[in-house]
Amino acid sequence: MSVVPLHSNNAFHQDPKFGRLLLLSLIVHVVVWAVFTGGWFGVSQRPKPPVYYVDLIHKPVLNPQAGRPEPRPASKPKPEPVKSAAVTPSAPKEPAKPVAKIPPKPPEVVVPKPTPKPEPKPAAKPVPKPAAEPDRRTEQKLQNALDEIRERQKHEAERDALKERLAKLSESVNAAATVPADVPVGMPDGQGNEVGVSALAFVQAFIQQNWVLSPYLLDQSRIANIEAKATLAYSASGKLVRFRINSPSGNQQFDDSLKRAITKSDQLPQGLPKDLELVVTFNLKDIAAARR
Amino acid sequence: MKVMQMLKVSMVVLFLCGGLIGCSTTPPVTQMDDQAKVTQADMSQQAEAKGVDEGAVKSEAVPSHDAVAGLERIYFDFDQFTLSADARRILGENAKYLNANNGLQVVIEGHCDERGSDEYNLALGESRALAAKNYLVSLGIDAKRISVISYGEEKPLVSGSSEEAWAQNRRAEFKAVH
Amino acid sequence: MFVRWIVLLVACCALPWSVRAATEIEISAPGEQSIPLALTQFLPDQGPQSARVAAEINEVLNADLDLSGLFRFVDPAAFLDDAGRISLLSNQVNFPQWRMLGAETLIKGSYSLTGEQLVVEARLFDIVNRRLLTGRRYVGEVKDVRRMAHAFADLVLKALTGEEGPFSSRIAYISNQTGHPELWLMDVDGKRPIRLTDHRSIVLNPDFSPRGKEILFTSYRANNPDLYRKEIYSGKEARLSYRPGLNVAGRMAPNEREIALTLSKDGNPEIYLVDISGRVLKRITDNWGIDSDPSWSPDGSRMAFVSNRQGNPHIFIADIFTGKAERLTTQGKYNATPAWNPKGDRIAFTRQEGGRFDIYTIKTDGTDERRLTFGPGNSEHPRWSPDSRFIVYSSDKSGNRAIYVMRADGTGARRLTTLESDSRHPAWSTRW
Amino acid sequence: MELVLNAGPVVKLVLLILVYFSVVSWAIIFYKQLVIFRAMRDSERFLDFFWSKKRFDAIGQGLDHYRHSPLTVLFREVYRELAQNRRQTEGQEADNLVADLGEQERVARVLRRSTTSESHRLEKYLSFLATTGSAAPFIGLFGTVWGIMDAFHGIGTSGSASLAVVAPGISEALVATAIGLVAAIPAVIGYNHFVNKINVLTGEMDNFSQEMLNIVQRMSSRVH
Repeated sequence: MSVVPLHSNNAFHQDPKFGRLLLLSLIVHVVVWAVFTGGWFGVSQRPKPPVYYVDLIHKPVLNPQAGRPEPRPASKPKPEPVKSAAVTPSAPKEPAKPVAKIPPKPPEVVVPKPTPKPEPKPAAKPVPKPAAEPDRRTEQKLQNALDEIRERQKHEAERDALKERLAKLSESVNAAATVPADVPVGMPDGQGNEVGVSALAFVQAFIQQNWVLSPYLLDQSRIANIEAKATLAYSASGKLVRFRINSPSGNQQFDDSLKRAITKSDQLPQGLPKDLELVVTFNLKDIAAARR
Repeated sequence: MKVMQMLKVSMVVLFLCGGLIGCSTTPPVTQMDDQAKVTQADMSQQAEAKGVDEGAVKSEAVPSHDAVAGLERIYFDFDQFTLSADARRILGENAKYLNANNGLQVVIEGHCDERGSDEYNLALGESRALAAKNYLVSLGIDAKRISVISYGEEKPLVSGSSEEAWAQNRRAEFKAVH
Repeated sequence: MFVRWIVLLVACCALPWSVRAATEIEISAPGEQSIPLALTQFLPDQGPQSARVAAEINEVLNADLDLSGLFRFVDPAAFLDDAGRISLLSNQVNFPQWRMLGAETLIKGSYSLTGEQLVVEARLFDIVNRRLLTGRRYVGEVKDVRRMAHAFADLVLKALTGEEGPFSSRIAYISNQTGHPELWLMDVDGKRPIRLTDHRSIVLNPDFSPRGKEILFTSYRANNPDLYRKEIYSGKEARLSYRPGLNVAGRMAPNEREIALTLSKDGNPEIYLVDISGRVLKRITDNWGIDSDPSWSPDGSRMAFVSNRQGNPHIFIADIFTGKAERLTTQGKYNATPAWNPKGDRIAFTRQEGGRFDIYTIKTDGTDERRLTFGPGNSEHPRWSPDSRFIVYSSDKSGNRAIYVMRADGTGARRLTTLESDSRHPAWSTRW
Repeated sequence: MELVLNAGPVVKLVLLILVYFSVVSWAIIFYKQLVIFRAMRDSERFLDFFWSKKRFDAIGQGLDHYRHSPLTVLFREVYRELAQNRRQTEGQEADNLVADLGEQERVARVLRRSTTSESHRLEKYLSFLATTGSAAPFIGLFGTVWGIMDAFHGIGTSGSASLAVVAPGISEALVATAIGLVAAIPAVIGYNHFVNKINVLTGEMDNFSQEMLNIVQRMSSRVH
């Protein structure tokens, strides 16, 4: 009986490589996750509601950048078919176009200032600011009328301050490109220079509108430096998922008013481009400034 | 700051002394200023101001002292209790009358116009009365014969809110005590 | 191998964390600066209906809460059916209905009338959070209905601001309705005036004792401006200081043991401290000029007063213990009638500017001066409400001098007394 | 998605652990499936091959095709042992009977050892599945409890107890339990499945061992 030596034991078994299987498993998980969250389940079946665009008044456009050409014309030379038909339809070699001015800087585009376009839209700031100070010489004027004027002026100042803030905010927000330019919301033939605000500014305005706080609730001396921060999480449908007042001001009245404002803001009137988590700082700087 | 204060105080004191001694000086600049301004501001109102005659001495006033025929009242400038040259002249006359009627006890009433803080005006009226009293005493009248009382803006001589009415109301009156 | 998985897993978990980075926004003014309030008519619960009771409650609450400046009233015409129901429990109130109207707070109430006996139930609800903020049941007689409403207005302010309102307090003032300037007392809305003195002389300068039980005033009843004190409830009256010359502008110290008083017994109006029987304790000021019109700081350690020691009348602050005085006002040529607010941070005073007096406030360190009134006419003699929210003053802008009240920032001025007679020298009591 | 992202750190950690369990247990399931499937297939074919051949050395030449079967390993070990034995007995003239008895004894020992090591190989990693199956739901539950605790704490600080405020937190927390179950269920099923299969294989190995012993016995009696 001849004996044939067998090769060494180690190489005999060729067990499958566990690492590869781990990778496979991981891939499977990622795929499953993607399938579940990516909206293949049920979501796509929901029929999209018909969208009507009615341009009656200036309502904040949720995402005025929609339809806007890519902010980087240098990397992707794009023809601008939407813009001024009179201009040559495509001139990709021109690096800087003084006419069509598709600006690489978003702020210029989005700041709600009146564009020179001959559109029927009214100017964004129709504030007829009466700079008239309370006239000290007219003795006949009644105190009440004066109060009224002052009240109105205060409101005016507040509104102005608010508008300014909004503009600044949307500017900064867009500069940071928080709302990507390719979100499919906005005007159907948007050019990116409509009067409007970004989603963030829109949410800000909404919460602010719901925030009711009388300065008479507070110690007047505290108005300048009172502040609280709250974290709000909105789902894409505009629903307030969760909120927390992270750093309360310590003033009961102030914090209560915030809670009321947030409770009232539990459902945005429109959806958002995506889920949004916000850290909102509440303070009274504008009031304090108006007082001064 | 301190030096300034002292300077101011000493100036005012000097001025007072001057007034009491009787040098005829022009009224101080600030005074002029006040006067001018007030007059200007109230030009428009003068027309509608009530007639001077209308505002007779209030009947319901405290019925205690009687006016003395020989004692004339003196007038002051706004927010001032210094004696003008005119006032000093009248006081001189009054002193003569008092010397002549030796038994007469008088009370000097200090009054102010309706403008200003009531509490402050009470004090101002008091100071006006006291200024008049001190001047009379300096003219040799026995201090015991003279008492003072301030009515502030409570007993205006004439009612009305005109510069004329106010000028009439900023006064010190001399009344006999029974 | 294992290290690789770890790295992979860490990368996986880092992904959602990085997505989380929250955006920040700042809201630096509320969208609305007055709280929308729905004030419903009080409804009869048991017993007969009385339109007068309901109307009176409504009127008082409306006036008081409007004065506070906190609220914007939701138009009652817009009220829905919940306003007509006596539903005073938070689970009975139809909150969505009210929220639809834009209201954030709601006042509901009922009353029961049996003869002269009146029971009023009043409730304040938070509409957003759907809860009861405060409520009270008042039992009394029909004539007390205004007091009940004032008390509830105080409570509303307490529930919303943490500090009680001043509406249950009273205002003393001088009025010549009877032909002589006499001391009167009225509610903070100008209603229910009562005459306290019958001196038929000249009564001036009232001031409440810190606990509100007594009033100090000056009267010429004895042919000299003497200081009197009067117990409000018993009507007892005593002549406190009757030195020759002025005994005016008496102000009781917060400890109720000392009275600051302007005396001219030494030939010049100066401020003294006297005890409650009138004995002089200390002389606070000593100079050639006029010193008058003291106003205590709430802690009783300092005193604001008027002095013309530097030429024109200005407000000074003196330390009671050292007697050292420092000038507070620097602007203008005529500043007078200082009133230190109960909170202790501001002093109201009058200033003559362009021949007219207006009310100003200034911080006690001389900064942050603010003009509150802008004519026409003269606004004088400011006094603070016990919560420092309001200022009462006299003004002749509509003819005769009358008492007005406004918020501490100069807004919301309203007249309290009629124009038929001359009313002035208001003084606001503490809460009682 | 936002449910997961909005969760607190502890819940997140729990979710991470659960995902790790799930990934690894699935990797093990794949691995075991591969190993056991091959082992079953090769065993069957090997037994056919084994019985079709008369001679050990002929079988020994063809082993490479059935390398995944544990039986192949058993046979190979026995074959090596016998070959070693032969080499030794050729060298020195030993007492045959003693040698014979020793041979059988040694073969039996080799078979026992190989059976044990092969069972171990087959059962490798299975314990992780068992652990996942039993522990993952608990870990998930822990995450849920913690999340709910957190949610209620949040309610306490925000002061509002309406359902709208409570519900998101609880639904977030419940995600942890769901993921725990998602991780545990396949692990339990896989574990039972594989244990069953391994039992079959072990039985086959036992049978084969007996056969081998018989053959060896017969061989030695034939030689002498």
